[in-house]
Amino acid sequence: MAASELWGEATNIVLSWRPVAVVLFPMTAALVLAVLGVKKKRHIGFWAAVAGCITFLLVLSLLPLLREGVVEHRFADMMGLGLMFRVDLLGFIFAFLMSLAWMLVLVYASHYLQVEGFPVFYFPFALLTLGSCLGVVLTGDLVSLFLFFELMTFSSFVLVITRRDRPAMAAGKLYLYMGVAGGLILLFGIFAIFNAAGTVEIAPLMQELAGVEKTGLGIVFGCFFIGFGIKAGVVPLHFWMPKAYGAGPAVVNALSSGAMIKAGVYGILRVLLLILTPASLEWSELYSFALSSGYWVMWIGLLTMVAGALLALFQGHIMRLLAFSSISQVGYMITGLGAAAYLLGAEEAMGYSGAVLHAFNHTLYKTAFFLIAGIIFYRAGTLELGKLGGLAKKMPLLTAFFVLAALGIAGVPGLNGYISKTLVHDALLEAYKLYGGWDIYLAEKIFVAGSALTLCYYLKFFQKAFLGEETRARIRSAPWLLYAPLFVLGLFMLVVGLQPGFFVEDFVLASTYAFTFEPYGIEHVARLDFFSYQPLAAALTVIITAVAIYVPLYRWKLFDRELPAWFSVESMLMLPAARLFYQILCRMGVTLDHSVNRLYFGVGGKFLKFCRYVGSFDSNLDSFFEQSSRKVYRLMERSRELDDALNEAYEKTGSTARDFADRSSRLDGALNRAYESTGRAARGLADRTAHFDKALDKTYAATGRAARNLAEKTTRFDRALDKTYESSSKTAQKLAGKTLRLERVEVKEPAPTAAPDGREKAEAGDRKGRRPAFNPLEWNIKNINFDQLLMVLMLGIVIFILFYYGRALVDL
Amino acid sequence: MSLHLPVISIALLLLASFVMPLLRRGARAAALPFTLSVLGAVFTVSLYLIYLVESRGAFSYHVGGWPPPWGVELYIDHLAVYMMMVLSSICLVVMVYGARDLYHEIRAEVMSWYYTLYLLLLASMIGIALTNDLFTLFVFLEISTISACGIISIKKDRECIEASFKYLILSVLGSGCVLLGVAMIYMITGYLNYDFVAQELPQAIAEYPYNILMALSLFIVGFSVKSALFPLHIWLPDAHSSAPSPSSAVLSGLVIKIYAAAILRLLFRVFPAELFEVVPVLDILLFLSVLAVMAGSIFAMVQEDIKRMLAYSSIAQIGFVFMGIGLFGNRALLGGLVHIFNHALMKSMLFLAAGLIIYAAGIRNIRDLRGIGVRMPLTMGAFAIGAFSMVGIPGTNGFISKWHLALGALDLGRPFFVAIILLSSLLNGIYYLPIVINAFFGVKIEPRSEHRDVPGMMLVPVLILAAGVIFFGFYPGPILALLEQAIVL
Amino acid sequence: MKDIVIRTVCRVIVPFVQVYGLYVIFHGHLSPGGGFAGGAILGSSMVLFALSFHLEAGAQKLGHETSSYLESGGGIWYILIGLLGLALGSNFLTNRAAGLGFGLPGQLFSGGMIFLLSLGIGVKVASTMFTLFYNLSEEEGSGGDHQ
Amino acid sequence: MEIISRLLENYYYFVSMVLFIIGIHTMLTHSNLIKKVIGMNIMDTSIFLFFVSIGYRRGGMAPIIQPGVEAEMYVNPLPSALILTGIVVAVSVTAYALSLIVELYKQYGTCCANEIAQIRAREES
Repeated sequence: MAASELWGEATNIVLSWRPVAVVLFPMTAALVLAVLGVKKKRHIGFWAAVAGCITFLLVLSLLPLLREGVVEHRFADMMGLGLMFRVDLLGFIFAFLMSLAWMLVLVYASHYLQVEGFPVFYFPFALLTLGSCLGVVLTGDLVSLFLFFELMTFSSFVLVITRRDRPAMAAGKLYLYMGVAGGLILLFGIFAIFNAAGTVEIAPLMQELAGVEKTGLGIVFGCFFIGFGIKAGVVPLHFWMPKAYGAGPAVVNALSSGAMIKAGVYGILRVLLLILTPASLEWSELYSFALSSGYWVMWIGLLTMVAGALLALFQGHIMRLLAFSSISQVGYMITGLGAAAYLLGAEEAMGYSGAVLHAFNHTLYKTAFFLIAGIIFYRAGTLELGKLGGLAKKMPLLTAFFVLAALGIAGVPGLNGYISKTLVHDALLEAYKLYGGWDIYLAEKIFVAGSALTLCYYLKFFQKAFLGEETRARIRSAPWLLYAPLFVLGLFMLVVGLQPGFFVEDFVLASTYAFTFEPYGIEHVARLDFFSYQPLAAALTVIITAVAIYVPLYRWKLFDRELPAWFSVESMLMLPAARLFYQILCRMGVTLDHSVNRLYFGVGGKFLKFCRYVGSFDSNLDSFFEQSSRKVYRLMERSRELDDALNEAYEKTGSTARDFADRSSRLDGALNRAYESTGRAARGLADRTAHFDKALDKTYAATGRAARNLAEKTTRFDRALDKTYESSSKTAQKLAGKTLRLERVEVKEPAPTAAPDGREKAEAGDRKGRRPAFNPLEWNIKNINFDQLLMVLMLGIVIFILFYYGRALVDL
Repeated sequence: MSLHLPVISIALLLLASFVMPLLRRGARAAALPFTLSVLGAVFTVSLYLIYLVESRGAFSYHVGGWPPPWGVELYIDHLAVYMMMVLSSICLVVMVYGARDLYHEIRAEVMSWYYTLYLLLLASMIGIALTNDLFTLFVFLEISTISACGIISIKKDRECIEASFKYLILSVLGSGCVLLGVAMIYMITGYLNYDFVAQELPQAIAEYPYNILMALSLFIVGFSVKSALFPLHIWLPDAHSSAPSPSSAVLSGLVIKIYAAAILRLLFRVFPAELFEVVPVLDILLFLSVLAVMAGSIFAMVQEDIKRMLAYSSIAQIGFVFMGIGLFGNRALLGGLVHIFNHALMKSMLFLAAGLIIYAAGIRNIRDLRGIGVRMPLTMGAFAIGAFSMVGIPGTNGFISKWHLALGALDLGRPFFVAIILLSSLLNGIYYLPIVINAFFGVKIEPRSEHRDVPGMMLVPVLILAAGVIFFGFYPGPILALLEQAIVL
Repeated sequence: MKDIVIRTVCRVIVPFVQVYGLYVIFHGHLSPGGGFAGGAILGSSMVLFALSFHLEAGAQKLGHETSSYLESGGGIWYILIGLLGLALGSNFLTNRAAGLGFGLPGQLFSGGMIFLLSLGIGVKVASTMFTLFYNLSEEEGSGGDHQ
Repeated sequence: MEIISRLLENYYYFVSMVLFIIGIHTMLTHSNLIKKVIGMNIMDTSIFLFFVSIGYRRGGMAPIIQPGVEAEMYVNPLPSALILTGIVVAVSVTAYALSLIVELYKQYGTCCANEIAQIRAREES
């Protein structure tokens, strides 16, 4: 190894408090500033800058320790698992670039933020974010990493909403939700790793994961990739970035883009190249997993690169342009990492060192770009490219820095971007050499196209802002301290570009000791000559392609076109997905509640209908009884008439008979004297007849009365029946009315807003036809009657389930 | 003497609660210090009992000197002392808060009754945690029900009365179920003591399978209505949101969980394990807990009243406890049990913080909370910590329980539940974080009512609980060590 | 109620009912009954008195304050007796094992502390019933009752 | 037939279950709060009945120690003793529920749950 004599062995562990101090110092400083700084706004910037410098020095103080070996500090029983700080050279590189960016930006911000009206929260939270970022790269296990990662999300959220206006709040919310969601997905991956491997230390775990099948590994890796990729801005997950950057001031964006997205890249790097890579390079199932995941990561990187560059080309706002540029640049790093994993065992050091170096370089020039944008805003008051122009004359120094940074990012030889891009490009070429195939060939071409596009949009930036007509915006002077960070950054860029060997060999390649790379690959990179024919030719190709793209675009004024709103991943994919998610969740509740309501009302309606049936049946019966009773009554009437007639007839007969008897008695009297005995006999007969007659009379009267009684009883029964039915129908009606009223009362209530109580039934009105009104406040069943029903239902269900299974118990 | 401590603490609480109404006007000032000292004593006793149980193992106590099958037995094992510690610590802290807060929520005449009910509630909950006897369990269950309803309805507005009536009816229905279950168990086995019942049940399965199942289902339904497991949670939002803030804190933080702990004991100490191989009791609980976690979060998302939102969130959180029970792996159980403590800490803190906001600013609606963080930084800071803990940010204790639950689910090869846990974390984030954000960074709105100063006596408990959330987020070791022994049931 | 018959009858009956209640309390360990049953009888006698005469007359006989004192006192009494077992060096609520004197079975003082416990319970139940009755009838349910 | 004979044998279980269901049904379907409480009491009573019937022995004596009586002759005293406690609890719950109802009646002027819900809904809208 090239630098093994410079750095300690990976196996040599140095115990030291210093990493803890590095992480805790900015956090403590943030706390102190937050407490003290509320009153003294003026000095807070100065002290924050001082704290940033001290942090930088603290990070540098890790160097001598690293010469002896890996620095470690453990808190054994923290969080149940132990918190562990572990610094190797790779972590140091990232810590270095982060603390560098922070220091410069804080110095800058102490003077810059007066244009933003000095948001008090900025400085403490910037320092807190610094602490958590350093925590992310200096920890040695995934849980601690996750802890700091989440902390970073929350503290940087406050930075994103520095301006606290509507777009800033919206962007901040999106950022936060993405961050939390990403964190949870990450957590899932950590759970899975811990479950399979029994440890969360960041170390080669592939052997411990051997039992996991390949799809499982894929899911785990996917979780990590999504979790970190959200922070890094990998393409389908990047959409929060332009929003957040567009809404934040330059000093925040410089931090986010310069350093924070590196935390995401760092995570992907660790997981892809360390945790999910076999410790030895024997060919195995796991080995092939690493290769194939590397292949896909490479393609995602290329997609990110090209998509970011293409979108950047059409932005009219400097911040958004730089945001897309950052996305595109992350694409380089991801491509490099993918290539490194894909080339496992052969030339992976190439891709790896390209990615790491590119992360470093990107920090340098992207921080510079944002600071430049900040100065533009400071002096000109606007960041719309359309309103700017001719800045080159007004600010020559700024123009010079811009050109330096633009050439750097475009990969012009002699500056830093060239080195890292060449490394990544070479990694792709090596992959083509090793595996062949049209896809890798295509990948290489896409890489060139992406680089060309990068150059294009910076040309556009340059032309719009610095050339052309002079802006009408007022220009005010800026303090020299705003330029100081740019000097430092420019210096670094030049040094890296002109003396690549120092950085590539002594730092980047040396940091490979944490990984399972083959020595000869490392040697190969170390021996690489950046100023030989091939890489220079590649750079030239890029430039020529860029010009070929730029000129026609410029001619036809295609730059001024804004992309249509729907043409973004966000509106095409993510928003619908989020909406779908929300809808599914809410709909679930609504559906449940509605079905319960419907049950409630359905039962009511059925009952109502039933009551109506009963009512109509009842009225039918009623009318039937009425008619029949009327008939019976008529019949009775008739019979009475008949009876009367008969009575009369008998009466008449009787009177006639009496007449006759009288006459006969008279005759008899006359005869009596003559025929006494005959007369007596005749009288007896007459008497008997009268008796019989009376008896008959009586009988008929009795019959008549009985008949009348019967008739009366029937009528009474009829009336009673009548009454019963009437009352039952009335009850039924009342019930029906109640149900109706209930329904009506519920329906009458206005659906929207206000309190949730007693309201669930309002939906009854909506239940037909339209989809259910979407007012989730109404989802609370509040009827006291209803609760117990639910309880009994539950009891019934539980009993049923248990008894269903209980049959097996009998056989036990 | 130290073996008498559990029963002494219960007796002390009962004694204190009976003494409270005796205090007349002159002595009323003594009520608060007296209550606090009793609570403090019980808390100290619980800490000592932890030490005792750690050093000499679980022991049982025979009330009245009668040995188990005849007498009432208290069984003091790791789970019992854990629950006792949780109960007494939270009760102590909440009472410190309530000392000031209650005077503006309830009338001064009934304050001594509040102390009575509060102490009685704590006594009965400790009784539930310690008892080893089914019928004593029922008696304590009823006492806790009545006193829990009492500390809601003591605030005499119509919401409280209605909510407590609803709570009362439902939980009486629940304890009716429990009593019927006890009766069935007694009918089958002839014992009421847990150990003896557990001895008898395996033989009884063949003879009376349906009775046992009936008893089991009655227990499940009875306890789950009391601990507000998902479809039976309907009483909870009203009850917990309308009650005075200290009551809400205790109800949401402790009362619903003691029943979960009770059913945990019943399921794993009384019913034979082979029963669960045949009968999907645990799966039912698991299914319900998943529903609870999701539904609670979803319902909480759309609330406007802050206390109501917290109440719905409790429904989701009790789901986690039951998920731990339902998963029935060592680690998952550990996660579920440690969530009892963690949730007690954070939810009582959140309720107290909400009560503080209501006290100071008179705001209940979430939308009106914008900019309140600037006026009440410490309160909202504590609230923010609680919110982070609810989301499960590492460094807070909510993370610890979710970590163990999720790992427990993975141990059993059920990653679906990990996804549910994480999804609910996300949902928690969706409804908790905007409150915090708006409170600190939202555009300020003019306060409608007079802003009262926050008394230190109310603020300190909130801060203590917040510190506890952070502390046990970083050092859960002692609690976990205790629980690891507790789950060896 | 102003019915003279009821008043007279109650005036005669109440003392007997109360004596019976006390009997049931004291003989809790000898015959069916005990603290709760006896207390309920005792309490209902007082309720009967209050019903038949006047609420205020009843309140004069047993004031609200006194009643709630008795209520708490009954509970305290119970627990103190329970603690007595502890004081005697045995378990909570211990009776025989704590070395308390037991008389002959069937006699009044044959149950150790049970007699005293029943008394406490009886007093508590009686006063609770009375308090409850007043709370409900005067519509001032404080909601603070318990076992 | 066997079921019927078993039911007849254990009629007290059957009756108590019927009572239980009647109680729950009353609690469930009646809107009147007092009827709910009555239903609650019926339910409780059914459980008590069940419990006591477990301990009952046909022709048994009251469990008071008397010289010369075998232990088998006594009725099992435990359920009765327990149920006494249960009754106390039920009484206090009932009293508490009634006092709540009184309070509700004062607030709303009705004892009907539905009407209370309607009043609340009207107030809130």
